[in-house]
Amino acid sequence: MIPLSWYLIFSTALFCVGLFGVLARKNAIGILMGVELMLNAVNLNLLAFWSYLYAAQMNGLVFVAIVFITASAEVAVGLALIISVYRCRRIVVADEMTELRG
Amino acid sequence: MLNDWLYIGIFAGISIFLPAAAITIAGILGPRKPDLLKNSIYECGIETVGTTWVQFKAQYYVYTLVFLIFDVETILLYPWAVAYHQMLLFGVIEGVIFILILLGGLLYTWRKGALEWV
Amino acid sequence: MNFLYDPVGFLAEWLRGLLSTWGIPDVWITFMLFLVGAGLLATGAMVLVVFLIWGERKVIGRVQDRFGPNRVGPWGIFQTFADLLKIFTKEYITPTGVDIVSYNLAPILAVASVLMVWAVIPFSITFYGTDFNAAVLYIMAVGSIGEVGVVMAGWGSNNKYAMLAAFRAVAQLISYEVPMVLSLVLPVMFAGSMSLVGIVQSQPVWNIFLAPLGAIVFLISSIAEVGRAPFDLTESESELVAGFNIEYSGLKFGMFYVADFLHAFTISLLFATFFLGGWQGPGAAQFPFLGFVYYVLKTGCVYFLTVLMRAALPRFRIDQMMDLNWKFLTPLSLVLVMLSALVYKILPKNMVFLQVIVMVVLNVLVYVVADWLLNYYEKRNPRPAVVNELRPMARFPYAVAQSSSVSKKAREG
Amino acid sequence: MAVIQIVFILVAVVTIISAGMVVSVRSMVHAALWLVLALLGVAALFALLQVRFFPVVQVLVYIGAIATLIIVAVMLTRQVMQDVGSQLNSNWWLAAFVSVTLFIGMVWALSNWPGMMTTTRAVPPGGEDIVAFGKALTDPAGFVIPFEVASVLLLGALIGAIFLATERKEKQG
Repeated sequence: MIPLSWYLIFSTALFCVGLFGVLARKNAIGILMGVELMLNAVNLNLLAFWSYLYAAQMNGLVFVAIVFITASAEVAVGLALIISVYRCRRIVVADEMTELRG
Repeated sequence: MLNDWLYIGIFAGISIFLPAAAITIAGILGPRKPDLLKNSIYECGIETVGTTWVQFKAQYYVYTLVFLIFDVETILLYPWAVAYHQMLLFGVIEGVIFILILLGGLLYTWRKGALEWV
Repeated sequence: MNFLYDPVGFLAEWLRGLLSTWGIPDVWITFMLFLVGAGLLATGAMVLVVFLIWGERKVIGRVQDRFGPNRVGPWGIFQTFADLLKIFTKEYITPTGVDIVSYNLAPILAVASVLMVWAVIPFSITFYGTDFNAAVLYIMAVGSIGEVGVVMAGWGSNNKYAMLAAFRAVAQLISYEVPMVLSLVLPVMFAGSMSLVGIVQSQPVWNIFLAPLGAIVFLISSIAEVGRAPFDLTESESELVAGFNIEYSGLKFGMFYVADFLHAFTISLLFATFFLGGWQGPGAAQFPFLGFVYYVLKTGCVYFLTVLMRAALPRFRIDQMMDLNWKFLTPLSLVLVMLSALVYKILPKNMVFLQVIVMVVLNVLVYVVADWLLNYYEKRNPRPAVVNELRPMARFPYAVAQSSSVSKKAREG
Repeated sequence: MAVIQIVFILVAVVTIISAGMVVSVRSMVHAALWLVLALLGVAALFALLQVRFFPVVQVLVYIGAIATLIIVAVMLTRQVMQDVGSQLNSNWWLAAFVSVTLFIGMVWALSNWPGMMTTTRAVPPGGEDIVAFGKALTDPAGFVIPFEVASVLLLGALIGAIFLATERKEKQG
């Protein structure tokens, strides 16, 4: 059988890959993709803990469902922001979005 | 144990294999004589102009957005529907409120004029 | 004798016994049985398409007052085999600048996404791939892989028209997924289960009597998912050259064609499962084979209906299609789910007749109110009327000359 | 080594590689398609946890809706980004350093935890109980508040995103 540690190490790796994407990508949509990878890693972690240790309770499942919903809300609003900025300024590169710089 | 996932995995493998095999066999049977003119892009009989990446309307984005919201709602709506028979009237009313809030979102989008194709 | 009652279960048991006498461990026997079963089912589905194409051409031919294929074999039944032979020996023309992986993966995904639905469909009481307890959502999920296939086809072809058509197709597919998901909440709710086996078993009374409007919404939106007439905007020759598959040739195009026909039959299967009671019928529980016959008959009727709709109805315009979805079907199915859930909960559990009558009345009421609302808003904001006179381009100079000559003739006559 | 372990390792390797392609490939459309593969891999790993509902939902929501939304957004904003030059900013080595350090640190922290090598599953063989999940969602002593708040969250996201995404013609004079 698969030990819990495999799932944990895998989701850590996926989280770190996503983190690299968030930190290193220039394109704002690329950054959002990195966030999606991180959220997936978190979800996998939650579901693994639920499945191995706490399957009698429903907390884990509800948490996973809420993470799904939050992720989709985040993507919807985030992409809408990017498109809105793109429409005004014609840029999608996060480094160049400097309107609010003091 | 994982029997149904095993079956679905096997079925997925076969349903990818069948069309792939058919396409490969046809590729072996058919002739292969490419030339420059034959391989050019077909666009109604005129030469292609510019890149393929023409700008799209934002309307596509809006439809996808509304779809995303209604698709995500299935995560909570389907478990609610499955548990329907074991639920008191209170639970059913909870689900109805859930749907009403989403209906409100749809009506807002409608009033905002975001559902018009033009 | 056992064989006649239940051929599939009998053969599976026989094969399992045979393999276990050879000393193969149980896990591998299961694996091999699954492999054989899935292989036979998927191949059967692909072979079925050959006959579907023939049947559809025959029916549409009759509708249009022709014979349809009638030369090759009796009633032209081997016509599709001849076509198959031809398409297998065609050349693949790969245009320059395509994205090789996306371009070649797209037709495979198109077929696979439809074929995978067959894994969970119960054909009779013992004859089903697997009893998967999230099957309804599985069907929707598999459909969404098809959307990715469409995007890959459009984007990989390096062609503006393919790209535009792919995005219109995606807009159509995702839009109609919403009322489809919502109308499927109703059978799931009545059955208290998401597995198709459970949904069929819960239907001594067919769901279509409990949710007629839901059934209609499901039928319309699933026809739109397939993308046949009247929703064939994805491959409208007159608007988008040919659709997202314009740059495909030979059997790669053929695979999109196969996927189209198979999808149309699959939605008929699903409609029969969700709303017409699947294999349920008199005596079906005792004789599984009889259940299979019932199921095929029901599916055939639904498929015949979709073919007739294809033959009879003109194509929607894209804005009309989107309006139909977002401004009619989606709110309607949301309201329907709410009201059905409330009313069905209040009704007494064991009085089936009362339940059916009340639910039918409820559905009719919902439809009448929706129709009244439509007419009301139609009257309040009348759509811009089509101008009755000839438009300038059509009038000058040909039409002017003609109309004046006609009027002259009329005066002379 | 059991067959299921080999399957896990294969799926995990494919997922990590495609996740790596998502964050490093130059063309954004390719990145989105790699994202689809990575999400599919995560769905397969969900399936190996003996659950039924969530792998399907993962495919339905993430691939069917979120990935499609991302692809549409990429297409909408594509004209300026012709995907030339490096798609990583100048501090990418710092980002790589942070990620690798975090990975090593987290694995080290996890390895000290005694529950790491649990192999027994608490989940029943038939998968999660969707009926119990649904009942818990509407149970007043359970998760009614998250259930309703989720719909309000979706409503808020819809309103906000529609407000941002629709063109305001009166302001573009």
